[in-house]
Amino acid sequence: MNTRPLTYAQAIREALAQMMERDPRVFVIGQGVWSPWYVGTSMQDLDRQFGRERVIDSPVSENATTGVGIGAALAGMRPVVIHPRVDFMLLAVDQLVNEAANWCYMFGGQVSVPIVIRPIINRGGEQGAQHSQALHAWFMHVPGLKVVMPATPYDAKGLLVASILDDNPVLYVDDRWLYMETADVPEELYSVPIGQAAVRRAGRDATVVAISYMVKAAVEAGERLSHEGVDVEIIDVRSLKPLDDATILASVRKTGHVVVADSGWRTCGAAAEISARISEHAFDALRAPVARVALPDVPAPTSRALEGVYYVGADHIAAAVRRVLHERATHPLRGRASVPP
Amino acid sequence: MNTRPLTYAQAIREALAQMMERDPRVFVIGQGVWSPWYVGTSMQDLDRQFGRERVIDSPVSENATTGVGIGAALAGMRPVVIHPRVDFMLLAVDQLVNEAANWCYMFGGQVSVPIVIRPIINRGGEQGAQHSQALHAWFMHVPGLKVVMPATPYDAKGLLVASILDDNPVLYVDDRWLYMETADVPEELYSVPIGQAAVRRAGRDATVVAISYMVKAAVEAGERLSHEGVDVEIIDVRSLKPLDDATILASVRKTGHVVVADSGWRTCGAAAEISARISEHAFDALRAPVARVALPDVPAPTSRALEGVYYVGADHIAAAVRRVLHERATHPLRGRASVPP
Amino acid sequence: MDDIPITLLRAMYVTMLRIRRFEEHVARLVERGEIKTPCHLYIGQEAVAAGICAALRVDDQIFGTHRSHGHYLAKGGDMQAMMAEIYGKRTGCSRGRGGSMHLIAPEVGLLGTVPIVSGTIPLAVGAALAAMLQGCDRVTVAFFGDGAMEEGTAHESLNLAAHRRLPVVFVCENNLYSSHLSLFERRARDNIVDAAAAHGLVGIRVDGNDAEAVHAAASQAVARARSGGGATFLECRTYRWRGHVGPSWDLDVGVKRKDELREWLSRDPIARLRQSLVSAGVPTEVLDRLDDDVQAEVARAEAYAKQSPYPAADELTMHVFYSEDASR
Amino acid sequence: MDDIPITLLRAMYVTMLRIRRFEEHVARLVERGEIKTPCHLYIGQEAVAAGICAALRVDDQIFGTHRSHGHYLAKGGDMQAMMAEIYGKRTGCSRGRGGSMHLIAPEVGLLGTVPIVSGTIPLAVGAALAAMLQGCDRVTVAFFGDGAMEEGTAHESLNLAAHRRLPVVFVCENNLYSSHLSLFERRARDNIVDAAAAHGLVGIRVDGNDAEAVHAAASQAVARARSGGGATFLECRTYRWRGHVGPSWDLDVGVKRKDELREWLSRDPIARLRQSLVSAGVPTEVLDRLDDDVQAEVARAEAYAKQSPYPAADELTMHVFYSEDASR
Ligand SMILES: Cc1ncc(C[n+]2csc(CCOP(=O)(O)OP(=O)(O)O)c2C)c(N)n1
Ligand SMILES: Cc1ncc(C[n+]2csc(CCOP(=O)(O)OP(=O)(O)O)c2C)c(N)n1
Ligand SMILES: [Mg+2]
Ligand SMILES: [Mg+2]
Repeated sequence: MNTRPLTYAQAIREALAQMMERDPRVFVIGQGVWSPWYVGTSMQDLDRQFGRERVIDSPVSENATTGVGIGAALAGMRPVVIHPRVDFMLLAVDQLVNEAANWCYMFGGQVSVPIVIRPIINRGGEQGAQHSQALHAWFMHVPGLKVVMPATPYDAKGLLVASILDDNPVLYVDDRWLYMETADVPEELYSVPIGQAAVRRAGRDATVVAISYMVKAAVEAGERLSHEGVDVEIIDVRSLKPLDDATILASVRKTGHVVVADSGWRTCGAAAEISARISEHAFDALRAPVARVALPDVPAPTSRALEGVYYVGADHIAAAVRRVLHERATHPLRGRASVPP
Repeated sequence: MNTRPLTYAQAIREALAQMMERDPRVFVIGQGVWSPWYVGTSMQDLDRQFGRERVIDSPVSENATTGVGIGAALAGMRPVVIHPRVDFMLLAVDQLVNEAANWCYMFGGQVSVPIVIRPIINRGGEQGAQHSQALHAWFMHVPGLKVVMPATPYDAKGLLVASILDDNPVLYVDDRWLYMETADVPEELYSVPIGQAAVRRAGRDATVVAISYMVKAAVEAGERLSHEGVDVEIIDVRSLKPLDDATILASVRKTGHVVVADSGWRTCGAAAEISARISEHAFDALRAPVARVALPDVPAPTSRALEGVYYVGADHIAAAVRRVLHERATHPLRGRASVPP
Repeated sequence: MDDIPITLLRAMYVTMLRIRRFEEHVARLVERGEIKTPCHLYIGQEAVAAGICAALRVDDQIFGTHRSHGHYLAKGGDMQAMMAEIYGKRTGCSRGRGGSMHLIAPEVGLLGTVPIVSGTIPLAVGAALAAMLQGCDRVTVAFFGDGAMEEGTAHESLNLAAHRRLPVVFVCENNLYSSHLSLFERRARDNIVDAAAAHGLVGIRVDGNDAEAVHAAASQAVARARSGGGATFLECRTYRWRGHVGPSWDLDVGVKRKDELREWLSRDPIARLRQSLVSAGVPTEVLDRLDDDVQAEVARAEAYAKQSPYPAADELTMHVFYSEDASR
Repeated sequence: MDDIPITLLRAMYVTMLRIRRFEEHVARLVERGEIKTPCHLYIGQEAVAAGICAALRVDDQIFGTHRSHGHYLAKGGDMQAMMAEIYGKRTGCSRGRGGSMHLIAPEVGLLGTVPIVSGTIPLAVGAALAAMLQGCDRVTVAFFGDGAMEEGTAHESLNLAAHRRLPVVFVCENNLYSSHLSLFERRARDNIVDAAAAHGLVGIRVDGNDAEAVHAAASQAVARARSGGGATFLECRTYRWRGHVGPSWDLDVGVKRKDELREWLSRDPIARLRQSLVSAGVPTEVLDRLDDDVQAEVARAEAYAKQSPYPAADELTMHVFYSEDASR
């Protein structure tokens, strides 16, 4: 495949453009889709390219707009509904959960809702509590929804294509903090299978299971730790639901030490689920408790002085890895390696 | 204190009535509060006793009604907002999360939102996917909200009183499946502290951490298991947030075997958080992986044939306890008891 | 209105009878304890579903609510499949996952009915948007109650439809109640139809117990939608005879509406249409025979439902996600 | 309108100047990179906040939006505390947790401003309900934009207020834009005020660039609310000069509104009120001196904000829950 460097935002745009070119059923609706202020460059000039009938900037009516997407999907279209912030999508949770998620089951699997809902995580910048929320854990909790969170330009394109091709409602959650990440992306249309994690770095000593933005942080932490002689394996989950248990568990069985890193809140977050599953399925392999790195249970502050301590990143991951490795030392009998056969 | 047997529903009613008598700031607003079809006997004749100005049955406007409660709280009242089903409250999640949960923090702790939101879990009865959802895990995830789930008539009253007295937004989640439970309840006003779990049965062999309706199921399972010579300790969490880690961990350290039983969905549910915390803080004590009993990741079906297999109860808990105890046998080296000092 | 052909009147009459007899029987089955899923009966409102759907093509699409047995039958849904669904059987129109409140008949354009109040209104707008994007002249109808107009989602939907001139007809069945609350316990004025103009839509009030009037208004609205003229809001004033849910006559739960009900019983939409047919020269025996046929059909539906199997326990987790194989 | 006393006109003039000069300075600080929190400037709309708040008592309560520097100052909030908040300082009105979009001044009845569109409309209705239940004659005002009327929550709130005749005034500042979209890119007709009647409320359109007209309409609405006459909806037609967010003149992001803006600049609400004052005999030097004072006040606010400390890192987790000690 021919590749060239694209930003994460450009990769999103390319997925949308290529899918719209290929499939007349695909259209876009949402708030701010004509405005870089809301969607960055991730939709640049899509309206010019495909017309404002097919790239629809909507009134401030989140619930109805989402319902319109669902209704259009039921009538044969493949809508992509954009919410420029997760926070605004709270107004649309009724349609998303009561209708989209339940629809297929409620009607015995006869019909599908092939819709992509794309809430953007857009935090930092002293915007505060109502403009910074990341609630992917909520949507993991809901049967009938798939949830993907690309961490690289390659996946930003490939997972968006896969989401549009999927016959089910898929929440495609992207993060503005990733928009300027640049990497080689194929020109061709391709899709990244939903439900497959990726190993971003192979390692022996500890596993970092990372989500979205935290993958980048994990890679940074991994670099740093390698200088300390610690060899970290990094798993990018890519898809939260379905979650690729096999890839995660294989790594955990190898390393025996795990840190789960998420960009959402800690309590009842995605990291809790991943931790619980690892305990359930790889208990014997664990040589230390599964550690979580996540946002503290605090709304986002505005002041730069507080934002600086609120968000988590490579430092926190590195510290957590050191911690779980240290715990091993004090409990020599834990973990499969220590259990006599 | 003078006690007499009350049903769970009557206990709720008594808490509301006593608080309204005592404090003119307390009022009730929500859908169906004049109708037993929605709220059972939990609000019987409250409107007659206190007048329909103070016990307000609202239009079908969940988000605004919740906002009205929040606004009234900001202006000095102590509202109790009722949502007769969690499913309907999905329309009010904006006000609940964006406003109520964030308010105190957003304004630097100067003001509080002393509101009780009472969503009722009302499932079964062939009502299906849009009338059966239990989403307490979502609200655990959100900073700034407290979440309580009483399992007994005593707590139904005492936790509701505590919730109304609390200066913060409290989600008081009751379950229609408990409404006919009967037990002695004091006549006097009393409150059950938010954040304290209760040990419902002391035992040595395994800990069952149970939520709401599952406490009853756990007690049943405990009875059954006792005939098999298995001595189960049962913790009723009562408050999901804050969660009483100390009580849970003390029990886990004693038994080394844990089953967490929740009446919500499995993935990213409350049981995941409890499991993750136990692993984090009592890893050494665990002799088997923490097991979860929860609803499968499936929307609620209607047909009685499917409802029968969908809901979990005492059987599932008993089976899970047997499973975790069995796992111990195969891993004799796990758990503190086996670790040489 | 006398230009409605007699065959159409007759067809509407049969539709209304099928709804009435089906539901009367369901009411009995609920009383007998055979049916457990909550049933919100449409009895008294039949002229709305019949009048609107008689103005639609098979490929036009509709969405309904918790009270949609009537919409299902009027659009041409299979009675047996609905009865089986209400019984919780695998042969049900929703394969036992839906019950009375979740009905579907995609083959005749019923895209779904669900009990979240106002939930399907934006869906209908979306289906209309789909028709526009697809370049079809399909029309979509949203059925909903007066209570639904209290949900913000309804207003958002009206605005979206008006702004984009979408081919949708909003049918608000104002039966004066939202469960136990009468209209004035929920709003300041009896002016639901004014919401239409406020959102830039044509709004029309029509006697919802007069099938011919409903049909006439619907025909205009559908023609407007089909020809690119945009959306219409119809307020159909009617009344439900039974309780909000279940078979009772709703003189319970503190609702003092005995007098009101008496008056509305005398405005029975079926009796009225029957009168029209008789005036037009249709012999009463013919009409009685139609009724007999309908009753026989209801009996067959019951028998079919009863003998149908329940879904198997291991099917519980099927259909959470769509797969083409399972959809057939 | 000539019965508005000159002192009141003067007070409104000062309020408007304080808003204008404060924001002009904030615009410079944003350009200089000193301020990072998103600032939605109110410049051009000052007559609305000033006119409405001049009709209120201190104990009356108001709620605002993302664009509320003006509401904060007009209701009597402390300029220094707002500037410190925008700088992210611990001395800020929200203690560094809010920034420009979350302002509060409970001591003067500003109960809060937040950026979720339509978010505070039901809060105002709730505060009005509280007043009614408390037996006070307090009035509550909700400020919001034209975009907010697209949110269902706004409609739900209007209905609730109308139904219960609550002492609330809805002030819709129709500045013809919702971020980058003009009115007709979002709705079929320019008739926002009609929503009032549709919900059973009095609705009035007023020139939002005419402080005197706004004040007159507000006085009536407040009097109606205070005397038990229920809620009023005021559509104040106005225009924001700057971009949706930040200091630019909004000729960017594809919004072609150069001509429009030119026209609205000529309707400067401050120049207009100044003209009234001059006609009423106030010497221009007096007015100029007021301006000097205001500019000095802005400079003091900046100095105060700059020298104030940031919140300490270990305060991050404070205030998630309320505690009386921490509230002081
Ligand atoms: C979002 C939501 N809120 C509340 C309910 C409870 N509920 C079910 S039916 C109903 C009344 C609806 O009244 P209306 O829309 O007039 O329809 P009708 O029952 O009269 O046909 C209500 C409030 C619901 N199902 N969904
Ligand atoms: C629920 C929600 N949806 C979307 C947004 C993004 N947003 C912020 S301001 C704004 C425009 C609001 O326009 P209007 O209400 O007219 O107020 P104005 O900015 O003109 O003062 C939008 C859409 C938001 N903040 N909240
Ligand atoms: Mg009704
Ligand atoms: Mg505006």
